[in-house]
Amino acid sequence: MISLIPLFPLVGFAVNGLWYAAVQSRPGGKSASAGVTGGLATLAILASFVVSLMLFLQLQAMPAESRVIEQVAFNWMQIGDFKLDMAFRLDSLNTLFTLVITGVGTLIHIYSIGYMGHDATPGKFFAYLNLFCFAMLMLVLGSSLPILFLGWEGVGLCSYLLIGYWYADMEKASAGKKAFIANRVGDLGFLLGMFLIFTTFGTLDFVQLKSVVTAAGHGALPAGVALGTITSICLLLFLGCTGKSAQVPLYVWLPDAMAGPTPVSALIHAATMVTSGIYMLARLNFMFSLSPDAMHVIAITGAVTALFAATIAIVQTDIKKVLAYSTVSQLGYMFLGCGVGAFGAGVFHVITHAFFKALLFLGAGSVIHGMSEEQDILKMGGLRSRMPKTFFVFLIAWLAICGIPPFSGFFSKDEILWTAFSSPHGSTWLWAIGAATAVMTAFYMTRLFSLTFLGQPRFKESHGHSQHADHAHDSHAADDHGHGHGNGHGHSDGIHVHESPWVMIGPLAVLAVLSALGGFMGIPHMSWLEHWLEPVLGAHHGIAEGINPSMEWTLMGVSVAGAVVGILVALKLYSNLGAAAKIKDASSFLHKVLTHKWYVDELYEAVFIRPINALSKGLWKGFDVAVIDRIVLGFGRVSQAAGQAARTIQTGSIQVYALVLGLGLIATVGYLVYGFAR
Amino acid sequence: MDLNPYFFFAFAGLAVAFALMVVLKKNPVASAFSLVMVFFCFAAIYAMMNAHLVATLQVLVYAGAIMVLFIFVIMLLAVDVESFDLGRSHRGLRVTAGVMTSTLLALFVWMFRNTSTFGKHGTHTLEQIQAVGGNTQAVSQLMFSDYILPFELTSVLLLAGIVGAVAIAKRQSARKEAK
Amino acid sequence: MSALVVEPWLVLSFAAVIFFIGLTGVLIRRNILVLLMCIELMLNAVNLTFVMFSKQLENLGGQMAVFFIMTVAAAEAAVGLGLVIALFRTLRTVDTDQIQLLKE
Amino acid sequence: MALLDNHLLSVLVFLPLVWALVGLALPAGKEGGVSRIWALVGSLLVFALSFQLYGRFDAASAEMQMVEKLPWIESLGVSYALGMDGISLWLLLLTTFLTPIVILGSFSAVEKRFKEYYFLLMALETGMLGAFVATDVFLFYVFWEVMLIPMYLLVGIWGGKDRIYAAMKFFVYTMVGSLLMLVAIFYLAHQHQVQFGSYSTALSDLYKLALPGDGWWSIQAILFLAFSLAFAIKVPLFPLHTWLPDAHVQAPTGGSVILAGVLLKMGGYGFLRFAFPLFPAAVAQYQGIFMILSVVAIVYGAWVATVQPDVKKLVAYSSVSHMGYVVLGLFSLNSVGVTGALYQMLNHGISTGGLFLLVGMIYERRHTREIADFGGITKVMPLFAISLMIMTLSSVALPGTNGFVGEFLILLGAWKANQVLAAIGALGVIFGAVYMLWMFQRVMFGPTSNPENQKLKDLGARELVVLLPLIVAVFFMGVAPNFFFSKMETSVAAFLKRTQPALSAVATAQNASSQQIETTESQ
Amino acid sequence: METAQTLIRPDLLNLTPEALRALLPYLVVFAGSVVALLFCVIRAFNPKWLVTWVAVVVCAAGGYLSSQQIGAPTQGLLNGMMVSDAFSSFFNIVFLACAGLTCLASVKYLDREKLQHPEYYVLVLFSALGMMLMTSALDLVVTFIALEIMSLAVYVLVGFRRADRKSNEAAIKYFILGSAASAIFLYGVALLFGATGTMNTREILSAIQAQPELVTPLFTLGAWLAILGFLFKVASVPFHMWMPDVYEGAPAPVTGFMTTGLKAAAFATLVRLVVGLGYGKGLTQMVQDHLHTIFWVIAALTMVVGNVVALTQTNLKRMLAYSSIAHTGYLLVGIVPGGVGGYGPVVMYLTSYAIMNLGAFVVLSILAKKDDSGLNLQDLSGLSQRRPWLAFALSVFLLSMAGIPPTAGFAAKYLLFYSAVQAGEIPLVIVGVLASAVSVYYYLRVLVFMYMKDPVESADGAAAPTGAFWASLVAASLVVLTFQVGFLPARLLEIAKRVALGL
Repeated sequence: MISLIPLFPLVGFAVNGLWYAAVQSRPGGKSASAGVTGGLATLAILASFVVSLMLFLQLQAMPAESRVIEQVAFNWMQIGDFKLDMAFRLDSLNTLFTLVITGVGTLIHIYSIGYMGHDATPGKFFAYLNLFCFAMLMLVLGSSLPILFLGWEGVGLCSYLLIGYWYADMEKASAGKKAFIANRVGDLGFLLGMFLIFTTFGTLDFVQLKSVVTAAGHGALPAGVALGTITSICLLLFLGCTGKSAQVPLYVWLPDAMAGPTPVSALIHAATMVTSGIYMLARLNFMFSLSPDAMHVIAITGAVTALFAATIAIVQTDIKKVLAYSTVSQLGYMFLGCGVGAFGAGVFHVITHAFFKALLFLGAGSVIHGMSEEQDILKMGGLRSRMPKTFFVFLIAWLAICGIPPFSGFFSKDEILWTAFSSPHGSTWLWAIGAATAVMTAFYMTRLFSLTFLGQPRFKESHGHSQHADHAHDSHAADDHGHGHGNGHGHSDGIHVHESPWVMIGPLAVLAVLSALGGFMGIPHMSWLEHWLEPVLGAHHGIAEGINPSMEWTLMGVSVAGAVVGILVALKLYSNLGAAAKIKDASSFLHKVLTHKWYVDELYEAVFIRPINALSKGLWKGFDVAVIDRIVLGFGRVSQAAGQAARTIQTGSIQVYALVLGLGLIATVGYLVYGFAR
Repeated sequence: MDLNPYFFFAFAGLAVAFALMVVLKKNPVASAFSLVMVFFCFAAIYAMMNAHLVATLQVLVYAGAIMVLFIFVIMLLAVDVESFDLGRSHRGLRVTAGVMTSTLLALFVWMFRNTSTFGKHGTHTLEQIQAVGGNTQAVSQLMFSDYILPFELTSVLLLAGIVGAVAIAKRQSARKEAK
Repeated sequence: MSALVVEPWLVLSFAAVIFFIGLTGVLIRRNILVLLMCIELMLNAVNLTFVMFSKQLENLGGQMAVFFIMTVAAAEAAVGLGLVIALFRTLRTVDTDQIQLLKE
Repeated sequence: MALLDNHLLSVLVFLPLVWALVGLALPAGKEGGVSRIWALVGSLLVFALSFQLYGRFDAASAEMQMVEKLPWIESLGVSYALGMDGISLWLLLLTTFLTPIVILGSFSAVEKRFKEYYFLLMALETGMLGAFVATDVFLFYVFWEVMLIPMYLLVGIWGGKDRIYAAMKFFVYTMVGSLLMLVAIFYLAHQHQVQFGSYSTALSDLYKLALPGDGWWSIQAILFLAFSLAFAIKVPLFPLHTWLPDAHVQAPTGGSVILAGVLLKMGGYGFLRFAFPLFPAAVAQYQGIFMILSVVAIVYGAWVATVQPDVKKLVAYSSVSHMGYVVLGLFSLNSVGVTGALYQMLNHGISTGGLFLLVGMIYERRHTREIADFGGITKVMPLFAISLMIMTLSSVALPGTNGFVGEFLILLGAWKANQVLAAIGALGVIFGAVYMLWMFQRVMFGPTSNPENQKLKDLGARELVVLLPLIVAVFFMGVAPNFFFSKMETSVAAFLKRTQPALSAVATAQNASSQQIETTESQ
Repeated sequence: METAQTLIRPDLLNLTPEALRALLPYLVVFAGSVVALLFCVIRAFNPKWLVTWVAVVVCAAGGYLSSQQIGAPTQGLLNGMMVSDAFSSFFNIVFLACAGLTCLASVKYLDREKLQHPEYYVLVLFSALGMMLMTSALDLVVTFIALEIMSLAVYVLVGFRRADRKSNEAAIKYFILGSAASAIFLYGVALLFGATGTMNTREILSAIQAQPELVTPLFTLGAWLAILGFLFKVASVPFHMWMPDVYEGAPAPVTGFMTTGLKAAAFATLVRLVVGLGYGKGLTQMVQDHLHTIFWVIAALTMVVGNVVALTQTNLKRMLAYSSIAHTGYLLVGIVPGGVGGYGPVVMYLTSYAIMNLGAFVVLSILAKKDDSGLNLQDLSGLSQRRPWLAFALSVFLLSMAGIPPTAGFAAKYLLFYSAVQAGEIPLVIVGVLASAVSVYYYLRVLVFMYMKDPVESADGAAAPTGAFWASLVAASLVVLTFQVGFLPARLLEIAKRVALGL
């Protein structure tokens, strides 16, 4: 039954993919409409969702401690003591992920039918989407690390394919490649971590692993395993997480990933794939919690990422870039939560974040759609009246991410902040960074919101086009050649802003509801979620000594207040762009650094890419060709030269020939004489 | 060795001198005549060693037949060219060759000097040879019994030599016919 | 009384001298005919060695060998001179320095 | 069919040659039409026949199976001995599988001297199959050398601009390597005579030899190095790899595919079949060095591949990297690593073979392989793009494809043997993605700006038929590796068993010496 | 006592039937050459084809008679001057086969070169007779005379293209250096005679084995000079200088005959000499060691120099000459250890080498244009397209020389090096295999021109000679033999071993 969950999208992928490859891509082949292919894909993922839901209900009916459903599909590989089953296991942790993936996935699929309505190759797009869902489901359902890794790499691939979906634009293709390679760097850590686990514990299956690792009792090291080994394992795996979940130092790919179609950004780069790192941490929480050092690293990385990305987000002007950095920042929160031991809080934030960030992205997509591919928020403004539905759902999402109660973001973020403060792994500093980030989040989100929806339009509007929204943006979809920013600017007539069709708004509405109410599953002190996750994540860890539990309410107040302040400042500031510009001028250096994202890309380019490229060229020309080949050919040349030299004796003169004969005679007879004389 | 040392050294010295002339004389005819003189000296030494048949043949075959052939060819060819005195090869070669052969000579002589054991003696003592009728008798008898095979082979050799010499030296009639 | 005795090595050395004079001739002369003569010198040195040993070891085999060598020398001379004539017909020379068409 | 029952291997080995000889007698036909159909039918027949191997192979036994043995040069103990086990089974099938693909793939690539081309391909198949089933070192050497000539001619006659240079380099390089192996073979046979009183070059007899193997320059070590030189050149292992880029680039497509697909495997196969069981102590001694070299090959090959301006050369250097994995896995000397290496050999045959075929297809259309000449091909050749993407993914070892299984197991095995080297080797995972994807991007993505590229035709039916089996294999091998492992397992274990005592002996010796150092230091 | 004593031993002249049978091959060949000579002289017959066929038939008959003798017991003939044993009988077959095939393959060539003189065949027969006698001889005087019979005939054959300067030059060079080497050999024989009192190698061997003090400096010098004479004939470095020039200048079939028959004869005699002079089993330790070192160095040098210089050659005949030097080096590897174990493989190698080299030169003689021109590498461009079978045959022969399986050359080289490894000569074998790795390059270069280059349109390209039926037949049969020995070397090896055992 479990294997049906990934199977449906796989079938969807196969049908759409083969249909596309065999028919639609042929010369003269006609593209199927987005409605048909998208409908097919949506059906597939919907079926998964239904199955997930059924299984979820089934789980719920079970007693808490035995909430596990397992299925072994087949034996994948077996060599000696290394045995690996293609097996799935559903428990209380990944059932949530499954629901989010299939649920949000379904919504995004539906949304895409509208959004990609005029794309040239919707068949391909939906095949990719289904493939992604398949991989993501494998990731969360896998019963062992290699299966997880299979999904892990699979989602990376889909991310690559979808970011580079409009491949004709070299920059987008590059962004896809960047994503894949940055992910690969992380995967290296994952792989090695996996090896280390196998050589240390002899198994890669989660359940077995847990029983081995926790054999010595909770919080105690298993017999014969050094703490250093555990720490190494955790850090290696965490390297994988930094790649997949876009943490410092491997986060660089995520902002670029916005080159893909917006639903992709929502699905992959906000709601699901990037949270797989959290999933893994949560899955292996028993391991991570053994190593305080690793936990510290994770918490600090999370906090730093959160803050760092927030600073960049403040100055971005591309609507999707802002959201991308915000995603990085929010992921930082999640890691902060996990790092301080609150895996439950991390998972909670994953879920709420999936709702509101998907909503934000899809809303942004709707805006972009309505603005005929315009993505620069400085060229928007005043969309409240022109796209009222979008405005409304966006409002909810905005409030959710800013952490305004009672929207979902508030609950999850607050729990993370509180544990960061109170947990034995936490500290005031971590809380402070988190809180500061919260303020900044509120600020830049408000900036985004304000610049997009409020105020006056900063674009030239055109009227008189057809009332039907579908016709207004045929420019971008008819031909993917010229797709990109340039197209939006090319409308000398101005932009006909229009509200999106119902297939897009519908999912938005659902997500809005979830964003608004999703937080109630984890209300502090009576959290259904925490209880639900207890079999996997263990009981709540309690708080460090010397922390007054009542501080929780104080801190909550402080962070909400901070968020409100951030919102108000931003609203004030961006109601008048002139004032904003002044501040920008006043801090031109800082602004420049931030706009260039702290020059991290440039740094990587200078430190890794160029040197290795130069080294490679050097090795090729300077070593392969100049040394090895020269040596090899040198043998030949030396032989040739020796041959030439020996030829010169061969003068053709009888006397010389006789002379050489005589010399041979002397040498040999002399040697014999020497033998006798000795 | 019951060889008269005075005569031996005299003839040996003469032979060496003439041999040097063979090598050093520019004119091939002079070389040829010097060679004849060497042959004569050798014949004398053979005679002193009681190898009478060999001494005779030395004169007949070498000094007679072979040298005549040489002179004949020299004359035959010399008619056609202006200068037949080609002299010697260039100096470096000459010096190297000289050094080389002297060294070799020294090495050989060292080998000879350091040998005291020789092979076992045969049965052909002087008395034995006298008994069968002298050197010529003895050699001839051996030739037709012990050495019958090489003797017969010399006939094949001569035949081959004749065919070869004819084949190589005859006027190129075949070619002309073909033309 | 003469203390002077012709020791075998002396005869051998004399033969070697002649042999190497012949070899030197082969090395330094350019006229092919003289080269042929020098080879005759070498053969004669060998003959002398044979005769010497024949006498010393009281074995007529040495003299037999000389007889055969003479025959061979004659045949060799015949063929060799034939070759020289053939060569002279085409090259109009007997100079070894002129016959270096084949080399390297 | 008593012939098939008793002499299946012989029939399999020599059928291609005989078939090809008959083909020589036939007319070539218009544009080589007769020749190529004849060759295709023949190779398919061989492929079908090779299924018999699969069916009759008993996976539970580590012994040589379907053994044939005839005295050949009795006085030297040389016999015509064939046999196969789980190690050779898949390599044989790979060979018979790739040959029809190559032949079909060459239909349009070959434009001259058709008859000879197909003759040589089939003759090559005989050589390759023979080398995989020979259980006598002499016989193996014979087949090993015999393979060279058809390949040499294939490169030299139908190759690119510098084909002669490449062909020469290929031949002489390989020959130099194998000749020292020949001397080592002599020595082994001689030792057999010394130790057992009779000459023999049969592998099973030579396994029994007791050769001193302590230290770096023991007899075993020297013999091992002699064998290894031959195999390392063939693999090719850094730094003996420089013939490969030239040969690959210059060879015609079919040649490249066979070269990458099968010939390189001879090296790995040789290590496993000959070097390991014959010289266990030396293998244990040199394990580290070979692992280092293979790790260097992995990273080095990947780096150099990154900067290649020529697609084919890029794929060639990627072979260096991938075969580095193979050697790494082999020298990890544990069942996981060795199985992974064997599997990687198959994978490499499939994926790199596929890549070469694809490069060949685009070359036929554009007559260039410079990456800079391409761009935006996806637009005009979507099926080509899909195929290339699949092969690329297989090459970068994406889970779900065959490449992953191999690399994963190899790295896991290597990790067990030496964690640092495995970690460095795993860097190849990153760099592999870098060069493949960058190449893919530059060739396939971007605007189709070059007008010559705009009119390219997508893959035709024949080309799809060529590629489909490979694509299916990529996924099948990625999903169901056990299908393959189950047949190899026993044999691999049997081979490794011989190295284990030596391995532990070397380990103890090293421990002892390090302890000694420690004690002396503590004193 | 007046009874006249006599040295004549009538028993020597009474030949037993066995002895007669043993002598029969020689007599037949001699008689055959005389008959052929008569046909030359008597113009009434049309000798053009008759002499050829007489020669071929004689060779065949002689070969058949010799083959009957292989199994016969060893017997010394005519005062032990020569011996009829398996070794000599086997080589008789080889020589006669070479001679016969050369005659057959030469017919068209001589026609084309306008050299169709019947003396050619007579001389081939004479030289074959010389070879046979030389290999059978035990007495060094007989060896010498036989050597001269062979050499004189071959000198003339080399210069047979009388109107061609190259041919003349080659003949005169060969003659002068050959005569000098003969003189050196003879000098050695003289010294040996002095040192041991006999010229019969059997007796020399038993003498020094019985009396080790006989291994004097004089003996050593004599032995070495005698061996050197044959090292010259087989063209081992540094006594090899004559060979490339001679091979290049000689008519192609003659070169083929020389590289095969003459080389095999010289080498076989060298083996007899080496055995007879006690190398490996009769010399004092010091002399043995020193001679071993000398042989070792010469073998190594020969392999290296031959192959390395061949790399630079562009004329096929000349290249094959250098390659022939290299093969001498390989053969010497079989002699260096000084044990009987090495001689069997030497015999085997000589036979295989004769097969492939004769084949190569037959192909060359078919390909050659006027005066053996047109044998440069460039001239072979695209041969595989113009004349595919010839190209194939030449490739087979060349690959066989390179030692690539499954050809005779590989099997023979394998066995040769194998025996050397057994004898502990591993470093030498390594030199050998590395040298043969070098050799691969130049052999393959020929293939490059034949197969990988396109035909060039030369001015007289149209006049490419065709239609050499007999020569083609010879080449084809040699290809078959090359493969046969390559695939099934066991039989030949058994024979070779047995042959060598009797030494």
